[in-house]
Amino acid sequence: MAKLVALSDGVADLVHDGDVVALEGFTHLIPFAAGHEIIRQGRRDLTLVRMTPDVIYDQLIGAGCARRLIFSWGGNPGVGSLHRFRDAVQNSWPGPLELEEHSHAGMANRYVAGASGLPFAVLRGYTGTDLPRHTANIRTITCPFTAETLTAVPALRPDVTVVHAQRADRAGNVQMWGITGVQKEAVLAARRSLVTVEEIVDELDPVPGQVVLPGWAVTAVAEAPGGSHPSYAQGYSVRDNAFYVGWDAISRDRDAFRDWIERHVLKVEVQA
Amino acid sequence: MAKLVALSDGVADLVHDGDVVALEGFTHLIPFAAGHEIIRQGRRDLTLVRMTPDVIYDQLIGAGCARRLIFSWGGNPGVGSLHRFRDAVQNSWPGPLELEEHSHAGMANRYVAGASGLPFAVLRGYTGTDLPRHTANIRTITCPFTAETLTAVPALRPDVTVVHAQRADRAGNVQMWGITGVQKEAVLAARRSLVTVEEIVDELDPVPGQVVLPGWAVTAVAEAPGGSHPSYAQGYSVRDNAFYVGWDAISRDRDAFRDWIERHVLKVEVQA
Amino acid sequence: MNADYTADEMMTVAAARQLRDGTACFVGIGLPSTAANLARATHAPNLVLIYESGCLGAKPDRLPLSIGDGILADTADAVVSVPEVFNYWLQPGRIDVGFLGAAQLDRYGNINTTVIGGDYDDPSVRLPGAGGAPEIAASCGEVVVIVRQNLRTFVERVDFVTSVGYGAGPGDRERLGLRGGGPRVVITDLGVLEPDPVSCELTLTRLHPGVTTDQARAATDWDLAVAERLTTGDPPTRHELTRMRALTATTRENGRGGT
Amino acid sequence: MNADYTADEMMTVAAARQLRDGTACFVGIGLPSTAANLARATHAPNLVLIYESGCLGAKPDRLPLSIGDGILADTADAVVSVPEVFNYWLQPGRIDVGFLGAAQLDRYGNINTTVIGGDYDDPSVRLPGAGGAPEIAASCGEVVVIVRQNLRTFVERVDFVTSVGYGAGPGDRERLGLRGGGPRVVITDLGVLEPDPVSCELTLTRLHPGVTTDQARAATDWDLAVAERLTTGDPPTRHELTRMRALTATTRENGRGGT
Repeated sequence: MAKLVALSDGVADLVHDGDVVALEGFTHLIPFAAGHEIIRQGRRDLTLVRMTPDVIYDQLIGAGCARRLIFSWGGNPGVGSLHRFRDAVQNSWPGPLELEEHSHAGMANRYVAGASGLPFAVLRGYTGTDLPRHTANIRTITCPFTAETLTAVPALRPDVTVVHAQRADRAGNVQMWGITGVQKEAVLAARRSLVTVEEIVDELDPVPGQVVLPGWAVTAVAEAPGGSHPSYAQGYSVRDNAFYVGWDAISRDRDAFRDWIERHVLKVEVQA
Repeated sequence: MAKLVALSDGVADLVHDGDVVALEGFTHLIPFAAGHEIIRQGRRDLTLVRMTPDVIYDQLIGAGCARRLIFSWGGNPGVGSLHRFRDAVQNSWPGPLELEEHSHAGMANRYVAGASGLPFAVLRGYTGTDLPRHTANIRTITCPFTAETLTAVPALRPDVTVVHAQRADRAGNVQMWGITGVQKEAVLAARRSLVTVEEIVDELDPVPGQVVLPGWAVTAVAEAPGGSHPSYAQGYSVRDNAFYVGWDAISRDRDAFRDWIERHVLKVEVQA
Repeated sequence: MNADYTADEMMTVAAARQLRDGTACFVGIGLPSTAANLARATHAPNLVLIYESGCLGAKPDRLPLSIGDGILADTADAVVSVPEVFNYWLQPGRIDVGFLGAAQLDRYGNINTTVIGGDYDDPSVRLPGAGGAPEIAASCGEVVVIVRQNLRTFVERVDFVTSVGYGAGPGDRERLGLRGGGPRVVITDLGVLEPDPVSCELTLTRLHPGVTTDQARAATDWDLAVAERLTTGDPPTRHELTRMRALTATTRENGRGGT
Repeated sequence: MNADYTADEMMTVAAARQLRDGTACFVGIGLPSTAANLARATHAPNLVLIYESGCLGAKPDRLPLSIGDGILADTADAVVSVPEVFNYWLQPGRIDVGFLGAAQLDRYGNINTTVIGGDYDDPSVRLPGAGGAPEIAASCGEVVVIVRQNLRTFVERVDFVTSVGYGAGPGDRERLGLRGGGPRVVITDLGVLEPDPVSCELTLTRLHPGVTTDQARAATDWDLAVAERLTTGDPPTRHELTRMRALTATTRENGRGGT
């Protein structure tokens, strides 16, 4: 059964310096509150994994938590570039950022392999692109039946995966719905997992489109209402599109960024 | 968009002599009505594919429709053996039946590969068993990253897959819920598909646990209320366990079997 | 034998006792399902039952009549697809205990549920086949086998290896790359067998009340090893019998029992 | 140029017209999403919109603000996981049209959305990267590209091949084993380019009203081939403009536009 914990305790227990950490959520249900807690606790040298490193990873990268990024699309969706990500790649600020770059199909299948206890996944992907020239973790494999050549990518096995969901019950069973992205695979691929939820309830009433993660497959659950803002939690909140637009200006400037982190992350009163 | 058809027309159009045919449904939602229509239309030389060939395949085999069976568990669940299946294997009655035998994990992954447009699937399976000595379609594959040896099975691509579901709308979108087994993969792996449903409705109200197959991914839909009897359709009917028990005696005897097929399949008045 | 309960009831109770509360158990239909549900109804209320139909954490209040019984979906924490239950749940080793039956079993716990007699292409008896068993036997943390003990079943050499126990002996599971621990215990209608820690050979370690070593030997087609410290198990308690009979009674009302 | 509409509006309308009713279209965010939703709001009401967030058959009544906008899930025929949308829906070739943007495009329709200038490890500009594009470009029945035409974008050679068009020319897609047909058409703010049936080179086949061949040549960093029978497209109809502006207006109310 998953342990019910305070978010700060969950991050302290499960996310360590140097870890391979995946925060997932595909536009919807992005675990911003957990990301901010990681910044507050000053984690360093993380290998950050995420299909779509968007504003949350821009913040973690700018705050100096990351040494390496494994990803497939790094932008501010519907707005433009991630300026902290670009500053790290182009100018090594606040430190160098190693990249391991994939396509969405490759990343999704890497999580699937991790969740499946397999060392690799097979797909039709990357062929003819320049990605394999820069990413060692893309190889070819031959079908033992047809001799056709396909692409192989190795399993992703994060030390810890963090996701946000709508609800959990007191046994730590987690329920999410709407766009659920790659979250199930990311949790099952990881050695440890932390799920933040809008609320903890006595009973998980079934919801159409739900994905349920049994409590015995999750390490810890923390209540974090609004924990996906400025992303959203279907049924609980709507996306704060203005924030994403506003982030462009904040993140363009190192000082504006530092000031924002100071005021909105570091100096925030956190509930225990 | 899927065509809405009468069951007899759907079977006539989509199931041909010599085809590779998968009827799927894992205890729940077994497409008995469609199977009976295949018997009535006198199909021959079919390669029947199914993870759990139970009473419906006992009937198809005994009626002489099948030349070959690809499967992973052939029994009467909770009752015992399939006597028509055994008679075909042990005594070639009513004709010889070639077997290609797998495990559930292997069959499920063969459908997954078929649905994914890949020529094969990788799993940890079969190792150390006698299955690979008798089934050519089980091979080994080496991980290009870890050099670990794993098992490969080729994709299943049935000519036609037949499944039963609770509902469809008039655009042929199909909705099923409860235990949905391997049906999505079996439909997507096939070149053509026929879905029988309890009812065709104007609007598919969302249901927790639903799987929806978009109409543009299905070839034809036929209304067949009660079409999974003696299996069941959650929300519409319960399993007729007495039938499964009674089948043991009927199927033990060739004449009793022929008589049953005559009275309950061949001479049934079918709605157009 | 005590007239208060049957040998099958003793076997089911002994099997149920093997399941620890809070663990996750991959349950085959028939005797394993009865025993697993009895465990949940007695000492292991938080036993997580996993059925290959895709039901995770099913909590049926009667015995399911098949692995796809509607009551499993209705009461499960999650219902997933069949590919998912094998790929995401069984294969990575998330399941603590695999609970299997057998048509034949050999001294190394290898299981046959495929063919008996003749050869594969022309067998004397064609059995249902593998189902989920090969990968359950390979990937679960440990395996519990429940099977009636007699000369037809307890054979020197299985006619077909459907599911691997310890192969030909020590080190074979490792050589094959099987990641689960293999058979921890075999529960029969006569007693309990456990693999010798060194030789991996199934060894009679416990007899059910009223059963003798000679009876167990006579029901085994190989030279049955007997533990030095052979014990006798406890008979079913009144509570166990009551709960088991309540479970099987609800099943009989709904059709045939799950054996 | 006609003052009634902008070049971007003409481009969006021309792109929308490329989508045939009843087909399935894999939609990227930004210009492709605007054009696909305009097509659904005008001549192609049964266009099936597929977003990489897992929404199959989304029917938004406003422009989604991201590929994971809640309105996509709310209105979809089915919402599936991200691995499923790539593995079961895109990879097997079930999607008729892939609708892509580009930061750089070359004469063979190869697309760069990864890095510009310098080298990969020390680029002048780091772009978002591949996302779903490499496999969309590989597996869809055909690809429609929508991109503004200028010397920065229409380059002799892309700095990085993120998504393959026709590679280095005829036969390359087949040699690479790419099963989709590749770029069928490129829609820009100046006109329309289509691959030459023999050489696969993108050829200017149509100009938007008021645009000249010289303008198109001046906005292309390679020696642009021009079709012998160059045509001029129709301007946006009143209906198209009204529907497009209604779509973008609902979006502006909800935040920033999807470009």
